[in-house]
Amino acid sequence: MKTEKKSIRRIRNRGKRLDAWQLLLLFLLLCLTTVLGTIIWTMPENTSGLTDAVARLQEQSGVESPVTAVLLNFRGYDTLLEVMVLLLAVIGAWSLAKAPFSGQAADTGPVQMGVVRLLVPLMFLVAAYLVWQGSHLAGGAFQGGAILGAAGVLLLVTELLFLPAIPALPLRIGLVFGPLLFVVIALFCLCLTGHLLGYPEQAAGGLILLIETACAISIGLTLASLFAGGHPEDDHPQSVNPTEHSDKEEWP
Amino acid sequence: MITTLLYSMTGLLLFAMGLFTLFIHSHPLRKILAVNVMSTGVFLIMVATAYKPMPLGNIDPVPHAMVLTGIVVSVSVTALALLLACRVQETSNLDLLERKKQARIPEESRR
Amino acid sequence: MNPFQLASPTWMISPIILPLIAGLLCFLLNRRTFAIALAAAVANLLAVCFLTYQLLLFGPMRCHMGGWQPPLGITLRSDGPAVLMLLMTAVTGLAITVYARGYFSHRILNLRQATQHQEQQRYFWPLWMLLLAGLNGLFLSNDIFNLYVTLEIIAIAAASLAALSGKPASQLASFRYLLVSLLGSLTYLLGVVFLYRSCGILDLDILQHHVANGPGIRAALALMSIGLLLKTALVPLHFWLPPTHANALAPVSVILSGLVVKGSFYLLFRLWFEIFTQLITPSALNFMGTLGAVAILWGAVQAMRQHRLKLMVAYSTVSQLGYLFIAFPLSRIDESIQVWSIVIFMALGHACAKSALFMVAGAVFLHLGHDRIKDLNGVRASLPIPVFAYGIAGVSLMGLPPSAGFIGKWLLLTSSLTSSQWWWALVIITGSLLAMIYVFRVMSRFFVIPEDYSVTTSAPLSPLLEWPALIMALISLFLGLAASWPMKILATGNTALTQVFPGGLP
Amino acid sequence: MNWEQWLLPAILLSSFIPGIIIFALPEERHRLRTVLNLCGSILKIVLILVMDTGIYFGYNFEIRLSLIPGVELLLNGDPLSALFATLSSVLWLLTTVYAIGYLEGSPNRSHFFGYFSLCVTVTIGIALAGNLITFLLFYELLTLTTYPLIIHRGTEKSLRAGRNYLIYAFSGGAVFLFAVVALQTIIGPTDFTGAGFSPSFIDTHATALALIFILLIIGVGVKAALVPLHGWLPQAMVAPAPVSALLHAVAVVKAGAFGIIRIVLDVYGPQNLLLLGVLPLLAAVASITILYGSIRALQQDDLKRRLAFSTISQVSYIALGISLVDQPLAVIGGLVHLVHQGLMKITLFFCAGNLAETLGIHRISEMDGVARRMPFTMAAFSVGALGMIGIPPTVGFVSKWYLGLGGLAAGNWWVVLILAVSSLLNACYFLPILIRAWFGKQQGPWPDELYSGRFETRFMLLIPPLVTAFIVIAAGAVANAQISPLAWVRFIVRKYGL
Repeated sequence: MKTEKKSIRRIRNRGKRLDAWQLLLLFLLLCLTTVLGTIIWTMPENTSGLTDAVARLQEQSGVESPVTAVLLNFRGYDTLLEVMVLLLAVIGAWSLAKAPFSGQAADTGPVQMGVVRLLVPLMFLVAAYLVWQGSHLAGGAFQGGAILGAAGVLLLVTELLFLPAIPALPLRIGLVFGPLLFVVIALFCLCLTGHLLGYPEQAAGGLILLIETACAISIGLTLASLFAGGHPEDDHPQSVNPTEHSDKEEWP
Repeated sequence: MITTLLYSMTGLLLFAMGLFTLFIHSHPLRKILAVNVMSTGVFLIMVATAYKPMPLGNIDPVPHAMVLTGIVVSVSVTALALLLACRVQETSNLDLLERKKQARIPEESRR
Repeated sequence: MNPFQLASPTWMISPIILPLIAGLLCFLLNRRTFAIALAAAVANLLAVCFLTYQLLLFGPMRCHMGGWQPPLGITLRSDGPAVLMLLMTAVTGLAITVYARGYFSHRILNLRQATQHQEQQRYFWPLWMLLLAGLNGLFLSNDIFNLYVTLEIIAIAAASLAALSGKPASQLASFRYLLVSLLGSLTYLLGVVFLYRSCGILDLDILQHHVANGPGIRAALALMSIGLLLKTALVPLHFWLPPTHANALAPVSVILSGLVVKGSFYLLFRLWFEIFTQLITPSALNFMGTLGAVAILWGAVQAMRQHRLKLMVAYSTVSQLGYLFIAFPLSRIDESIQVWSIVIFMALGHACAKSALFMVAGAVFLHLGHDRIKDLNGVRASLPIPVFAYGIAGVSLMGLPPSAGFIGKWLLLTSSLTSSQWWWALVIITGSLLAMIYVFRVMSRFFVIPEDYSVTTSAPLSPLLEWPALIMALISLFLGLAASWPMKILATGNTALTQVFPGGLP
Repeated sequence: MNWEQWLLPAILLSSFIPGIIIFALPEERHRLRTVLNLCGSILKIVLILVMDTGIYFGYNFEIRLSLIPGVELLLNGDPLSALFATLSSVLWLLTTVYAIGYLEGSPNRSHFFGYFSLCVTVTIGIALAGNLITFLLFYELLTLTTYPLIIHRGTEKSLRAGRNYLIYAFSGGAVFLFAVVALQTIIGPTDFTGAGFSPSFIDTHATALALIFILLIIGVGVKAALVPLHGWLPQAMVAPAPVSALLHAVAVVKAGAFGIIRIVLDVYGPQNLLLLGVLPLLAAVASITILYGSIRALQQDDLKRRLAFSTISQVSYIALGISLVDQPLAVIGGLVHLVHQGLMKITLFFCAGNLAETLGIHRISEMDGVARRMPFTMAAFSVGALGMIGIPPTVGFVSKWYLGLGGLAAGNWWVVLILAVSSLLNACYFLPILIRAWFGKQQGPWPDELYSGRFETRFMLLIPPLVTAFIVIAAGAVANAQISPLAWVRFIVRKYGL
């Protein structure tokens, strides 16, 4: 009751003025920002960071773009874990709900269809180009994956492609493909050079491109699946002891 | 020099604004957006850090890589949080309660 | 260099890679997920045991990822505290894996909505395995940005796990938990940015020698600490913990309470007492200690007032975390071994005892269908083993000898009295007494024999639900008797120790 | 590894392992459980007698386990621990026999006997503890193992009693822990050596050491039921009779008293305490407790409650004797009362249990003429009661005699006065019971007659009180013999060089 009253008051006050606590908060945050700002202002700009170190080792990395070198070679382990973060988000999303699926046939206008027909292949092309370009300019798996994901979203929005209707197994294979390949290559390098993700120098470029391509596909799929918002229809385990009747009790 | 400072300050400001919104708003979507604004602020400061004035040479690629990683993480978390928020709205009728309250307020104010 | 020889530091990656691959496979494959997870948990335990052995033989090690030396590359480091935390995670992890199997099988066999429970089990395994990988990565990592990534892995996996039960309450709690974790991570990341701006270094070993007392670094430390405190749920920031831990499925509660909060605490402690040692002022230490003291008392009082067993256990976590922070002002910075030993014993003891408690709570819930404390009468007769486990774990929470909690409290009391800060000793003792009250409030219910008592006919619980709890409880009890082992591991390669105990270790 | 070292863990395990097995046994295997219980008890007595002999001939029993620097578990057999261990193990055998008879047919017996065995393990652990930390370990475990026994009946009333017991005991334990840590930070880790710490500490830390002494006594005083800390004991009477017998005669109360003895004789040492001047305080508390317990006992109508207050009063004789530490005779009186009080009180509780179990008698007002119905039980009861009053030749007389002599030797007339008043009060609250039982006329039927058989009650309930009553007289009559408790106490006092 008390909280209800409080929220009523808050709703009433919405857009009018802030109450005392909010003002206090605002004041504290302003203080914080000022302090941090002053610190940034006075901070000496004498460190060059890791620029020199990257520049020195650039040639051994197998790629020309310094960012890609850092991302996939020098700090490849970070990226490995980060790909896992993406996959985790999908697993988390799948664990929450089944993807909403209307079950009706798509009803798309001609303009929409045209746009999709034009755009999607183009997007695939751009994605491929971005991944390829990653080795010497800005670009790479994440950028490429993002474009692929966008293409997927476009397809989902137009209801041309029902992600939930796709059989779960190929989808899972696609999602896991990138991360798994990454791990496998990391372990392969371990056998070759004695370091996890320690690419042999001459093969580095090729391996990085391989990883990037695989990851781009998986990331694209990941983003699209996140947009779909749940697990596909048939992603449930093979039941140890099928208890169909109990479900029927629940939903008469 | 001034450019990086400008970026950094903007980033800081974004961070603070996000934090403020996160605290005062109760709606899940606003909260998620607030966190997103905050992370953008942090990334902005990070990118500003990468910029080095000419005598020191090139940009620093490490913060760039860090920002990329950060963005990916932020995307994943945002997606998950949005889905969770949807589920919360579906399973509990919080939204319904909120609407009822809003419907009640005009009545009260009329009296 | 051959990565497979005995002295190779490359072995360090196995506790990360093994659960990682298991997690991927669990997601990819639909059947035999339990077998994969169990194999990974066992392999993880073996790998950690091997790392311990390696540590005792060769001392602390560094593993450079990809062969790139710091400052550019990422380094993993195995030393005493890290290996002990890994051991804690591996043992608890194995118990959780076994328990979770029993838990899900029981629910699938005995309750309605079997499909829903099968679904929960299907996503539990990959999430749990990836969480395990993230935790192991956190304990081993020596790179301040890599630590951020591991924190995020833990946060996302933990939030998804917390929402797994599908109840509205748990989803709401999980949403809040996710936001709080995210806020914590972002604050931490802002700290990392400040640090990188002022030092240009991410590797902790190098940072340790480069830390100069400047405003930038101080701000960085403050930001990182706030972020980690938020994740560790120290008292004013603990609001998210009880609902999250209490509403999750029982195996998930075990994971969250026993392991996840320890991860961020470990990182915080490492930053304060190994990396930024010079910046730490006595007032900062006292501040943390005060918060810890408030946490102990507040958490215990709240635990006493709860009506549900799982909420009680969750608030007890809030209280027990306070002990970890009381260690802050009692640490004389020059004797890092002393501080580490306090924290490690408290953390190990709490991890084992708390997992046992949540496992018991889960078993009781499955047995009775509720966990209201006032209706727990007569459980002793039908669930003797879990009740026994509850009692033993309670002993450890109260810090009675010979549990690991006792060793931790003994060390805390000794250092508070030798440094003449007796007020902390009073808080510690009061905390134990309050713990006694909340533990026995439930315990006495178990012993009541209701008047219309008859042995209930509900299906007996699977041994997988009962024995892991008892084993964890016994470990927490007898860890105190074997206290010289963790001490030995902790001291390996720590030069400070030879000065503290010149006669050698017991 | 030599046998001396492993004897002590073997003594502990001889009841611990049966206890664990009993927990695992199903409820209906009562025969196997009985066999296990009795075998364990007898094996323990044999092992302890071996240890006693070894100690007498100068063997050294000791085993250590180092946990962390400064925390060491030490089991050590010295004459004092032998006294307590022998008492506990002998009485335990009798109580086990009694409990098997008492609980025949009642539910949850496997739990009861499991905790029962753990409890004896812990009590013997207290006896064998060789330093304060080990003592603390077993002292806290004692609380934990006795709690399920107290609330065994599972009623709301027993839960309340159990809760009070826990609060008292753990608060005491917490104070004790604090004091132990504080003491260790001053004098460092020390074993029970019989001499106490070096007097040089008194020059530097006199106040702190005196305060710590008070805290330590408070810590053990809770279990010894010294006066302001005695509240749990009368409430704990809701427990089954064997448990009450155990709490009062052997385990809990005695553990507290034994703790006082250890602290005075071993931790601080007589000389240091005389320097610190805190002993009069202990003597005062003990005297107050003696009088208070006796006066409260007078007012009780419930038989077990009267016995409980009598315990509060009688146990403080031990503290009183120890507080006159410069008088060897008084110390002898206090130490020997540890044994004698145990024997007498366990007899009384066995008899009270018999009355309740056979005829449903709980109140003294219901006892008119009961001696004609149960002559053997009441004979044993009379022996115990007369012993409490201090009539020769019972053991009670021996204790009071030595205490009085010690008081006189020190020139403390008030000690004799207190003994006299307390004996008078004892007579006041025991003699009416005896008169009612032997000379009163039965008024109406017994409240709840549960047993009618060949003997006056079940055989296993009858034997233990008769045995203990016999020992009460025998040990008093032959107090000067070679193997009486008194002779052993003299041996202890000689060893401490008093």
